[in-house]
Amino acid sequence: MAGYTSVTAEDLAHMLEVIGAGSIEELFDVIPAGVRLGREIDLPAGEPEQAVYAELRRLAARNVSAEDEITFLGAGMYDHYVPSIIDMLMSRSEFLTPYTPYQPEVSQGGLQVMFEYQTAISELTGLPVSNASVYEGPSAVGAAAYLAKLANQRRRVLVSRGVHPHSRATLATLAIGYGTAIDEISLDDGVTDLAALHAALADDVSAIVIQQPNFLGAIEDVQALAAAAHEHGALVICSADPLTLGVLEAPGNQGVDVCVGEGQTLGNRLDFGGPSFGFFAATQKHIRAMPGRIAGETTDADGRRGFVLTLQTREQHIRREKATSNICTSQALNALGGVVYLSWLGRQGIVELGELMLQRTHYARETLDALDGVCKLHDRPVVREFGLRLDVGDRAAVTRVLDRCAQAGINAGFALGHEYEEYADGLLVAITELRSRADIDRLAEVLGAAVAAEQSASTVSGAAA
Amino acid sequence: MAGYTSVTAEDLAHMLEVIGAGSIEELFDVIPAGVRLGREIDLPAGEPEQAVYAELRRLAARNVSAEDEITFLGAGMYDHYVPSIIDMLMSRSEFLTPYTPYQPEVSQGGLQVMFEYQTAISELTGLPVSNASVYEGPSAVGAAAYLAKLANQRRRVLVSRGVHPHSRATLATLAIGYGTAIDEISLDDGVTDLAALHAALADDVSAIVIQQPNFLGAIEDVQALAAAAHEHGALVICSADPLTLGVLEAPGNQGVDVCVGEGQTLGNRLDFGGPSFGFFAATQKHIRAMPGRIAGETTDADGRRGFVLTLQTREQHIRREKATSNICTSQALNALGGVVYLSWLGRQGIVELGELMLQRTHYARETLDALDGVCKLHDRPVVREFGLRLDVGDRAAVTRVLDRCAQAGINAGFALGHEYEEYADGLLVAITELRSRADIDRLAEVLGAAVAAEQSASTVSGAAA
Amino acid sequence: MSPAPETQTPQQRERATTIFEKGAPGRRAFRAPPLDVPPVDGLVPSALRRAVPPRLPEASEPEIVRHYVNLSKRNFDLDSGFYPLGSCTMKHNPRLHERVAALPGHARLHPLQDPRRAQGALELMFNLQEALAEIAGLPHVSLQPSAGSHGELAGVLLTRAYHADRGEERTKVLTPDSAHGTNPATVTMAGYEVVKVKLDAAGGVDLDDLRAKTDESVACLMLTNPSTLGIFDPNVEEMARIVHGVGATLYYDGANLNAVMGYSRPGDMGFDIVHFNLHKTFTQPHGGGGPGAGPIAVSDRIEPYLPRPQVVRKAAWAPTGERGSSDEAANGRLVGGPPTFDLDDDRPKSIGKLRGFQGNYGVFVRTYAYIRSLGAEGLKDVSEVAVLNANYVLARLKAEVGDMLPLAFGERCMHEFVLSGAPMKKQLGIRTLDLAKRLLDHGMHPPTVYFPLVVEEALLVEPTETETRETLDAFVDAIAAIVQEAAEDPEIARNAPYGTPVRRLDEAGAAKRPRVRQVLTPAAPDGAG
Amino acid sequence: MSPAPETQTPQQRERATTIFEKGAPGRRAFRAPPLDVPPVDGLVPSALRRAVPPRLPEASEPEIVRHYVNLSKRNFDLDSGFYPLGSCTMKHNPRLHERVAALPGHARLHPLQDPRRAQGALELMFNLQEALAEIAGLPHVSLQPSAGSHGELAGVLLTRAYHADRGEERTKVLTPDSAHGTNPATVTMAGYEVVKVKLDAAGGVDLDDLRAKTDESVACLMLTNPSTLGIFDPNVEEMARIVHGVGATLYYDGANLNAVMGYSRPGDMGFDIVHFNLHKTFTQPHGGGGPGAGPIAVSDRIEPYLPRPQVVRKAAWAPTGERGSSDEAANGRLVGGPPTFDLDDDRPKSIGKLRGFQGNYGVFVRTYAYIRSLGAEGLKDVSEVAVLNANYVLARLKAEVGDMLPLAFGERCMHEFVLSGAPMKKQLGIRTLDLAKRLLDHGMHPPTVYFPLVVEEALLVEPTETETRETLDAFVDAIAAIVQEAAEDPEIARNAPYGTPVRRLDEAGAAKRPRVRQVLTPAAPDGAG
Ligand SMILES: Cc1ncc(COP(=O)(O)O)c(C=O)c1O
Ligand SMILES: Cc1ncc(COP(=O)(O)O)c(C=O)c1O
Repeated sequence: MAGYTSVTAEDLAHMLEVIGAGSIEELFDVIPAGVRLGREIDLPAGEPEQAVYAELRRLAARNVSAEDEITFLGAGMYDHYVPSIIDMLMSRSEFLTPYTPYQPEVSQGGLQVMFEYQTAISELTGLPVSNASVYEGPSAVGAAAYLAKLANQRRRVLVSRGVHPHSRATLATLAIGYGTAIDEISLDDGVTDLAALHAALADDVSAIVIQQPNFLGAIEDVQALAAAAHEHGALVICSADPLTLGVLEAPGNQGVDVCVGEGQTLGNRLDFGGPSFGFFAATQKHIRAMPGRIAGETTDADGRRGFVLTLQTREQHIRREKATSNICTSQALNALGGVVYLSWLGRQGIVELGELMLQRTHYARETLDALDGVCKLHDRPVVREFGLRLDVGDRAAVTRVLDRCAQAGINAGFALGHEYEEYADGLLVAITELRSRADIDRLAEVLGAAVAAEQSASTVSGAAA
Repeated sequence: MAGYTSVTAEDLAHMLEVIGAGSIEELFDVIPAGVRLGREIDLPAGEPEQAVYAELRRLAARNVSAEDEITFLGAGMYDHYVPSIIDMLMSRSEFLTPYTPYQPEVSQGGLQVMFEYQTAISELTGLPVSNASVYEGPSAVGAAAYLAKLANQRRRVLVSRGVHPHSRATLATLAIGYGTAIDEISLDDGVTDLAALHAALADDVSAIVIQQPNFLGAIEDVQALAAAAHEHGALVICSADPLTLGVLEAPGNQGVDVCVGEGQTLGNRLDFGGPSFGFFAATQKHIRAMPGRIAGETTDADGRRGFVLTLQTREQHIRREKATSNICTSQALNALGGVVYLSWLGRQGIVELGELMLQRTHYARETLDALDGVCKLHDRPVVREFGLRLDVGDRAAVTRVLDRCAQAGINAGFALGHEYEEYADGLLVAITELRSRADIDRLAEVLGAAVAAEQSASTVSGAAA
Repeated sequence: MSPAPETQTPQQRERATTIFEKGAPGRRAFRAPPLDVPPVDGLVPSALRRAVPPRLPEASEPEIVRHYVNLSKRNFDLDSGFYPLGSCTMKHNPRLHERVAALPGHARLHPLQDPRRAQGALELMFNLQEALAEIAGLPHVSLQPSAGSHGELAGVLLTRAYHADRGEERTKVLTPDSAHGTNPATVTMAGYEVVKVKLDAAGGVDLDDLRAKTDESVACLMLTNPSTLGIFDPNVEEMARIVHGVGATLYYDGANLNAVMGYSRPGDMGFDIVHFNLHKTFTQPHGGGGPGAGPIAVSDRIEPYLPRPQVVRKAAWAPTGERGSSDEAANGRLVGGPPTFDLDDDRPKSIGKLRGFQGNYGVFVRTYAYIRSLGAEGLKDVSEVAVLNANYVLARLKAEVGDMLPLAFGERCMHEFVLSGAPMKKQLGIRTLDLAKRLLDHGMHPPTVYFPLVVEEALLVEPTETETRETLDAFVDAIAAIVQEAAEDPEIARNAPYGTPVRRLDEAGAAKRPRVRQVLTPAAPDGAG
Repeated sequence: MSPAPETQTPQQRERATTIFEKGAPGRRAFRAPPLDVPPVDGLVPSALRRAVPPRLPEASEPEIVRHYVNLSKRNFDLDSGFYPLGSCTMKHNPRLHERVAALPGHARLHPLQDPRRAQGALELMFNLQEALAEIAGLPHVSLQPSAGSHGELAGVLLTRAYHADRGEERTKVLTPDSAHGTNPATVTMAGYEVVKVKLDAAGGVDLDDLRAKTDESVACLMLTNPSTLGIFDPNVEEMARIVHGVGATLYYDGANLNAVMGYSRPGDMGFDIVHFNLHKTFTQPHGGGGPGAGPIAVSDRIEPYLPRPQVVRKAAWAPTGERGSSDEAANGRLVGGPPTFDLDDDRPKSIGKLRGFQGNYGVFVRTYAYIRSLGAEGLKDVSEVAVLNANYVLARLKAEVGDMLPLAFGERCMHEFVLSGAPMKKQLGIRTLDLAKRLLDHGMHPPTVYFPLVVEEALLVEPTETETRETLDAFVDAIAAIVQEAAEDPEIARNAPYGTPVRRLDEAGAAKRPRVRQVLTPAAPDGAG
């Protein structure tokens, strides 16, 4: 008996007798000799709780987290404040430990949470149908393009380079499976090039994919892009940051057919990238082509209001190879965090928070743009993130600048060169409600110094060369 | 509307109308002008959750906790591992947020926990009656002496100097109230001086108070001390460390009439001294003189087994000035932690843990005793704590030694000089399951160096003088 | 009228079993760290060694978790429903407080850590002392008492020390009939005689009776204001004059402070000593009966006697390491600058210690977070809404069931009020107890019943400020429905509750033959089996 | 036979209301930090600015907490009772895992943090890759997939990339009739045609049918072993020969890995690709339907195509700051020594990315803690006890109700087994569904019902290893009692459950007129009211 089992010697004797077996090993006799391990698993022995806790603390201490530095790193996940009621609710056994609500009579809690979550996502996106969550943001983009394929059987998708690089990469990977070709639409001064989109559009285009705000932080003119796509009968897929939708127009009101996105900013932790959740919303006409779980309202035998998983004929456990998606286990617990967060933030709060991000981001952008050797990457309106160019040379130089900032306890942001050759000197800076004006001023101080140091260092070595 | 209230303008108008008042202020008209504050409270304005969290984090960071150093500090509270199931259970709303179980139909959870807790304490102490908790250790000693007074109306109590200084101080403070005189019994080579006790005992002695293990870590011969007291009809009160009772004889089997103690070591956090809980157990004959809540087993209208608060005629809310104690709110949540911890530790675990402490403590004591300038304070058997003498001179010198250790990331223990003039050069060192042999060896290294440094420093200055 | 067997809930079906009745010999959750030192035999002489290991439960972690999770589900709690338990101030418990209290820098800080290395904790305690002093209107605070009644005991012992220091021997303490039971109980424990003071027609203290009973033998008057009747006593100034006139102290039971913050302070009312119930006014979760904390605030003349140690701020620290070593070197590891706060144990006139260490620090962290969150404006809002909510419920109940459940005294109330169930008992044949039990079927916790003792069939209702109007309305509707239901069939209430895990328990039987622990089966000395 | 109105539970009395139906205009929980920069107007052009603010709930924190706490109480959960949901491995979720996952160093680590400053996370992932490789018996691991079906998709796409790289075009994937629905669904999404393979009389794959359907057009055979019938297919070696014979890959659906750890590894069985369900075998809490994680392990020939990035260990780091600056200076702030782990994105033949960042790290932390807690011995114990418990329940059910609920195939089982309710339906007139619903009144979650599809009125029972013998006995007794009860009065089961908050919901109606969101009342553009 080790770990969490509880079979005593007495139990074992009794159970084997009832089974009619001489030993536990006997129960494994069906496994042919040829496929047996024939030795013990080669892993260290188990340890007591206190030792495992100590080991995981040691590993945690080797990471520089948002608690250890002032961070302006974003690029898809953001360091927002997670209110304490979320930890409390997500850690309640009743939410944490059940599985998919197959038995609605004892799952009304989870089912109603899904229904409320769907309502919140529909309201945010301006689209009438939301599912109960998908894995996360980038794979949601891939799932949306699959829905487009099922909807119009076309096999080409146009993707703006303003879409998160991970979303584009994931889409490309999944599209190979369902046989859809991907073409990219370039950017023009920070936003999707409308002319380039017009040029690329044709009647074989299944869908266009855009992001709001886009990866460079710029607000896209979704309306215009959507209109262009619709001219050719292509669906419009928009990946949106839900936390900006208090101040940005609802995609559903701008002609978007399918709105997906990363839900981490809604009360979920950074967790080094997951688990969080992806949301998936669409127009009414796609309701029977949606992937994943959907909760619906109904009544019980006594006429009480209740909720169930509905439209299950879309799903793999019923339709198997004809299902609209293979997704099964999704992100229910994280979606709970999302709807609790939105309830906590509330109708006024989501506007106030958006406004605060707008103002501080504007302040940060202007302040940094004023530094020597630093300038804006584009001049488009932004909400909580923006691009800069550092006049220090190549990508390695930018990394050295970031290292200097890190030593001063500042994480200055994301080096765009990792994902865009054209922005080898680019830096992406994110501002949340946790970054005060004082933090921003400190960033300016540290970044300015780091850029200056890098510049002089390189001229020195330049001279030396 | 600020903080956690929810009265909207509409609510307010409606409510005032129903009440028939013109304003909220009007509801306070009964307060005479002469006693009104007449200004706003002089405190800073309220802050959002994220700011309060940041402030409390700042304060936490100014403390050197057991997470930040290797600590051998004990002297009444100990750094044991608190298993994660305890946080989880103590933070469940159903245990965290109700009050005293006045309505048993909806309080069976709390009441049964009390019943299980009482069972565990009775079993540990070897005494048939336990209450559901008192505040903490030292005040429990004061409460026990009050029970003795109620029991035999005598007005003198003998206290061993081996009893925790805080317990002795608290007893003295409370005894003034109920008019009991306190005399101390000295120690002889680390344990209560039996001869001195015999000499001090007389038929006016209400009770003797001893501690197991005593403040210097030594195991007392409770049986002998109890026998002496009983010869004079005095009650025997023993303050015990419950976590040592897996290896030490149950006080109830040694003639102790009332066993109390500090419960922190049973799954409660250090919390800079509280909240934890005190336990209080006694022989059957004192059941109706016990302080505090007691849960009892009974049946409900349908014959189901159930639990209620019982023997309430002892308590202040029924008996008022005739109550056996004034205690009302106690430490129910902490006692829950205690019984969960004991269940987790289990019948084998409490012996194994005690054995581990015995062995490591012995190893530590011998290892440190071997250092130059360091020797044992006494040679008595110990369980998890022991006294040392540092050959460095006065109490300030010991403090300097501890400072040197602190700089090396080691908290070497408690300077006995704070509480015992006779041990101005004394150091009390505690060992728990969290202090490995490697930690102990590191302590030896650091302490040895610190003592040597202090010795040479003082000879230098001595020479200089 | 108990539910039909086949329609019972799982909780009603299942017999309660304790953790001692679960598990099996040999099962375990804990696994000991390996012995990493050379083992030595006989470290404990066999005479002192325990012969029979304690018969603690033997269960796996999953069994333990499931057992206690299921027990928790047999509790009603504030996070689940309305809990208008009068005198207890069952207000919302913010989870932020649990989060910050759990930060290792607070939760794993040893109480005897050198003050120079516990500056965060001492700063927090110092700031809290200052805040509580301002809220009480009294300059000096001790955070040490563990709960309200502990604070009361401190207060009466302070009074004794104060008089003793002036060579006075006093023997009596006055408490009004409406006083909470802890007041008289405290007086007895502190060695004084309790003298009861009558109430006047308005529910306040009868001034004539007070005057008649106040003389040089009186040490103190203990008062709750607003009282446990929810009434603010308008004569408090006169009472102070009377009591101070004979040199006695005036003690303020702060359990009802939630009613007056921002409007009036005990100090302004003339009190010498006040206790706070941090678990009431300042929302420490009640934990099923604690933990709490009962700090006290006192006037200048009482200050010398306060318990030790006190948290103090000092200009600078004398480095222990003379010989000009750096602060760092001299003071050991420091965090966040040089130390400025200390524990002062050197208080010659102090009554001494009321408990170990410095008090329930974990409670202080929560209280401090609460005061920082609300601020001055928020604390005033607390009292305003608490009083508004109470008066709203009172007004609606008057309109709905005023004839059956009349208000005991006066017209309005402060943060709570007392109804009498006497007419309901007479006319409908159901007692306040029956009403309370039937409320359980409506998913609400009943108000305090049969307290204060001065009101027949008393129902003491304290909604608190964190409840919504909708909840208050639902409560009133439930009471009205129960009274209505009783008019048609009183048996329903008399046999209530129905939906709870157990129904009406035999308390008399429990007290007659007390079974206060599980009787465990004897075990072999080796502890096996 | 629904409970009489007056004896209903509070949950049954109260109508379900959503958070959108609670609160009131103007209520709030969030308070924004003050604006600390000079405000600027029109930062968002009005054309892009949202006209009508989203109609999110307006509620106070106490309302929100109470709402969701009460919702939670309308769930059945694993911490409260037996949950033998076949194929889902509902084993105990240790709370230690939640504690360590919440450490800020893990929970607040940004996924794009420079690898040199995320060494703890990368070390953990690297160690986990190694451990999973050993457990699978396959050398290379990618942690990226978000769940089992995501892992399946990765596996089939890897197969496609593998064949494409060798210039082969294949069109079919084989799945047995007992396969989980995600298998065929995955095949379709990956652009292949599903070819079903029959089962033989013993419930295993029919080798003749497999041979008949296996040719050069087949890309892969997806197999679950033990199968969803709880049967270990003894012909797995022969199947591998057949499938490999035509150059196809063999995919192992790892959902049932809990049955064989320490006895046999997919790699030993000849599989090329395996997915793990960390939320099953490795006890990530199921969260009401996720999160989970579905890492994959593969053989050497598949390795080049694994998703990017991969976590790798390297000898040393080239400091980014040349010019001989110190490691520290060169690499920025470092914790715990020089970096040795990195993310490798440079994988030319990779299928690319399946999702953002590096996968569900929070799940990895829990899994790693679990593997460290159990160790090799513990993992073997897991499978042994899982199989022991399943066979014990099976044996007892055979004895008690074998005639009504016979085992679908064979005599014994691995970690789970499938009964058929067909005889019970025929002879007692209650369906497997009715049995399941009645179990709810016994406080237990029913097994998986109506899956696998190959068994009529299927009941798929998976007790898991963390349940006690007492719990298993209680389950058997409950089933027996229900069958017994039905023999006397089938109506009781047909109308069950009774004690639950709601009873038998109208699923057909829900699907006919789907109401998948709350319809909110229109709001004024200014968002007020
Ligand atoms: C009016 C009053 N005074 C004193 C007390 C005692 O406070 P505590 O329970 O914190 O000891 C209470 C609380 O029960 C009370 O309501
Ligand atoms: C046999 C089997 N295969 C695959 C899956 C799919 O795994 P997941 O739900 O993690 O996507 C499951 C779990 O539902 C399963 O039981």
